[in-house]
Formats: sequence, structure tokens, C-alpha cells
Amino acid sequence: MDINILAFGIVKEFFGGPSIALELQGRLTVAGLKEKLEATYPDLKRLRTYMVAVNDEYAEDELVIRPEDEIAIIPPVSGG
Amino acid sequence: MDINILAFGIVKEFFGGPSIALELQGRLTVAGLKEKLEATYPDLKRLRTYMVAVNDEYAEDELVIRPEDEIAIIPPVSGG
Amino acid sequence: MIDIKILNEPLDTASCIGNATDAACGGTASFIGVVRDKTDGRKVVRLEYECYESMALKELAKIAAHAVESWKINNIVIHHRVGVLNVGDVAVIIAVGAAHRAAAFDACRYAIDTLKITVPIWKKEVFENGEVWVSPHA
Amino acid sequence: MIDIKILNEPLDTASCIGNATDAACGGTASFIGVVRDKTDGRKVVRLEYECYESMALKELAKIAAHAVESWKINNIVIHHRVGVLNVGDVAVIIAVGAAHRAAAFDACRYAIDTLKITVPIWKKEVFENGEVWVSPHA
Repeated sequence: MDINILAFGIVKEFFGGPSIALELQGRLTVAGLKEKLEATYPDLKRLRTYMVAVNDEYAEDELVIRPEDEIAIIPPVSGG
Repeated sequence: MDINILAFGIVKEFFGGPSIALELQGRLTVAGLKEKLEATYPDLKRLRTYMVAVNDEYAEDELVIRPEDEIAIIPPVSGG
Repeated sequence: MIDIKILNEPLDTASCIGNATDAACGGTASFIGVVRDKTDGRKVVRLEYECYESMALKELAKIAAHAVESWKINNIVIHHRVGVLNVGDVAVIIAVGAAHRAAAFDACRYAIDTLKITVPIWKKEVFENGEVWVSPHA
Repeated sequence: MIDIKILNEPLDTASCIGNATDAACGGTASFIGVVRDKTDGRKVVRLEYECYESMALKELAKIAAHAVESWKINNIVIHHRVGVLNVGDVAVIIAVGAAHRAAAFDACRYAIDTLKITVPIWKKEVFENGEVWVSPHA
């Protein structure tokens, strides 16, 4: 089953677009997702920091991702 | 020689108008002026505090008043 | 830029903030003081502001000069209204533009706090059944 | 009253401040953030603001709710603009009305400081010879 991952800001450039699809196999935590993404998109490690949002909320590393979740990668924000 | 003393806010009510004339005899400091005024207008002592301005500046008690000075009585301000 | 005025007419919030802001400012902090509808539960009908204008302008200029010396700010606008004001009317506007917002906030707050202590302006509150010269912290 | 908006059009400073002010407010503190003409000496041509709207609105609502819980304030207005902005355009307005000015200042400052840390909005600075996603404190 594929999950859709939204990208914003500079992460769109790393992903080459506003979202990517990722196959969800078995149990995946936010920390596990980050590892997977960093393996495919090593530019993510260049960021000072980045967060994963699950269903419009900043997610802890331990959170387990469910197929129906809305996932987004949040690089350092710069509003205001 | 008379000096003119400007009143503002509630002090106008004490003085019964926007200014009073006071005879300047000999050497008079700001502290001396306050004493004189308080003798004639005891309501001044009801104020939490008040200041004397000489030529648009808050004056220290020791300042000696000259005939040409512009004198004003400044009750607690309440602008803003 | 320093812009200080005591006016006998309605103040213009947008133009004060606009004037405090320029292309080198990252942010503008501002404060507006308005006439409240009640004081200690008593209904305010209107306010009358009086000022010792020559001295008030000097004291306002001192506040602006000290703000410019103390914080990295680009512009400070202080407009105070005098005369008869109704509930909801703007009595004072302070707007400070700076490259960084901390300086703008600090200078703006310093300016209004100091204005309320040093600038010779007095307000009389008119109630339905009387009036009183306001004496803060009495 | 809490009024939170993300808009794709110019913001209206006067109406935001007016909406934050009511007859029970003694003062309204506000902050406007504008597009600066230079970053590190490089001339900015324009800015492009992007946001994750559903989450940004939630985070803004949290800021407003926390401000209302933490300080005695009557109203808070937060409007943020997105899309293409030019030098001098207003990107964000925060206006807080309160009976006493200290609460208004504290809540306003808290709101802009927190917005810049938690709200998923990003800006790209476009220079004459390139563009860069802004990464504050990088």
C-alpha cells in the first residue's frame, strides 16, 4: 500500500515535486520514515532540522504511521 | 514684580482658572514657590504629587526662579 | 525618522504605521490607546484631553530621542490627540519600525510607558453624573 | 474574539487593528512584518510565501488560544499573507486588544515569536541572480 508524502519549501526541491509516494510495508514509525527518506534523499540531512507532520500535527519519532494518515515533511519554517 | 504661573488639569480648579499671578520678592526657589502656593491653595497638598516646570522642563526643588521664567504646575499626568 | 505630533483631530492609525515602516524595516511594532467605555464600572460618556503643548512636545521629543539612542530602530511615530474624545476614539498612536522586531517592541513599550509618566497631558473623564480628572496610581 | 486568516491578497492593517479593539479595550498592541529590501546586503526582488494551509491554520489557532489563556486579552487578530510579495508589502499582522497594555504587548510578542517557530509557512527570497528558501537560524 502506498502512502503519499507532502513536501514543502526546500523539500520540494529534494523530492523533485510537491509530493512523493512511498510503499508502506509493515510497521513504520516516524523515525523509521525519516531513515528511509534520508536514504533516498540524502539532501534531507543537509537541513539544520526537519519535522514530520501527521494529520496536521507535529509528530514524535515513536508515532506509528497508519495508511490513512496525511504525512508532510516540514523543513524549518520562515513565516512572518 | 509679578510672575505668571500656569495651571493644568485639576490645578486649574484649585487656582480657579488657567493661571495666577504671584509677586516675586527676593530669592525664590522651586521649593519656596511650592510652600507659598500650598499656603494659599491647600488643595495642592491633597495631590499624590505634583511637579513644577520651569521653561518647559521639570525643575528641581533647588532651582532659583527668575522673573522671565515660564512657570507651570504639573499635577500627575494621565495621557495615553 | 522621528515624527511627533499633538493633534486636535482624529488620528490616522494606518498612516502612522505606514510612516514608521520603510523598505529597510523587517517589522513595525505599534500601540494604540483608545477611550474605554467604563472606569471602575462607571459608564464613560466622553473624555477631555488637555495638554501643556510646548512642554509636551519637548518631552515627546526626549522619549523619541532616547528610543533612537537605546535601540536599533529606523523610525518612531508618536501622535497624541487632545480635545474632546468619545468612547472608542484613538487617543495615542506609537509606531516603531526596525530591522528586527525585538528592538521595535522594546522601544514601543518604553515610549508608551514613559509617555504616561512624563508627558504633560491630562484627561478628564466625564460620566453621566459627574466628571473627574484622572490621577493614575493615586 | 479570535480572528485567524491566511490570505492570498494584501492585508488591511487598519481593519485588523480596528477589529482587535473594542470599547472595553484600553489599548491594542500590534506587529506588522514587511518584506525587506535587502538580506545580507543582497537586493531582494520579491518573496514567495508558501504554506501548508490546513496545518498552518491549526497552529495559528493554537497560538491564539494559548494567548487568550495566558494573558487577559479581549481580542487577537492574526492575518498572514501568502503568494508573491514585493518589497514593502505586509506579510503578517498581529493585533491584540486588552484592557491593560502589558497584556496586549506580551501576547502580541508571544504570538509573533511563536508563529516564526511553529507555523508551517515558508518564504523563498528571489534575488536578481538567484533564489533561496529562507532557513532562519541555519
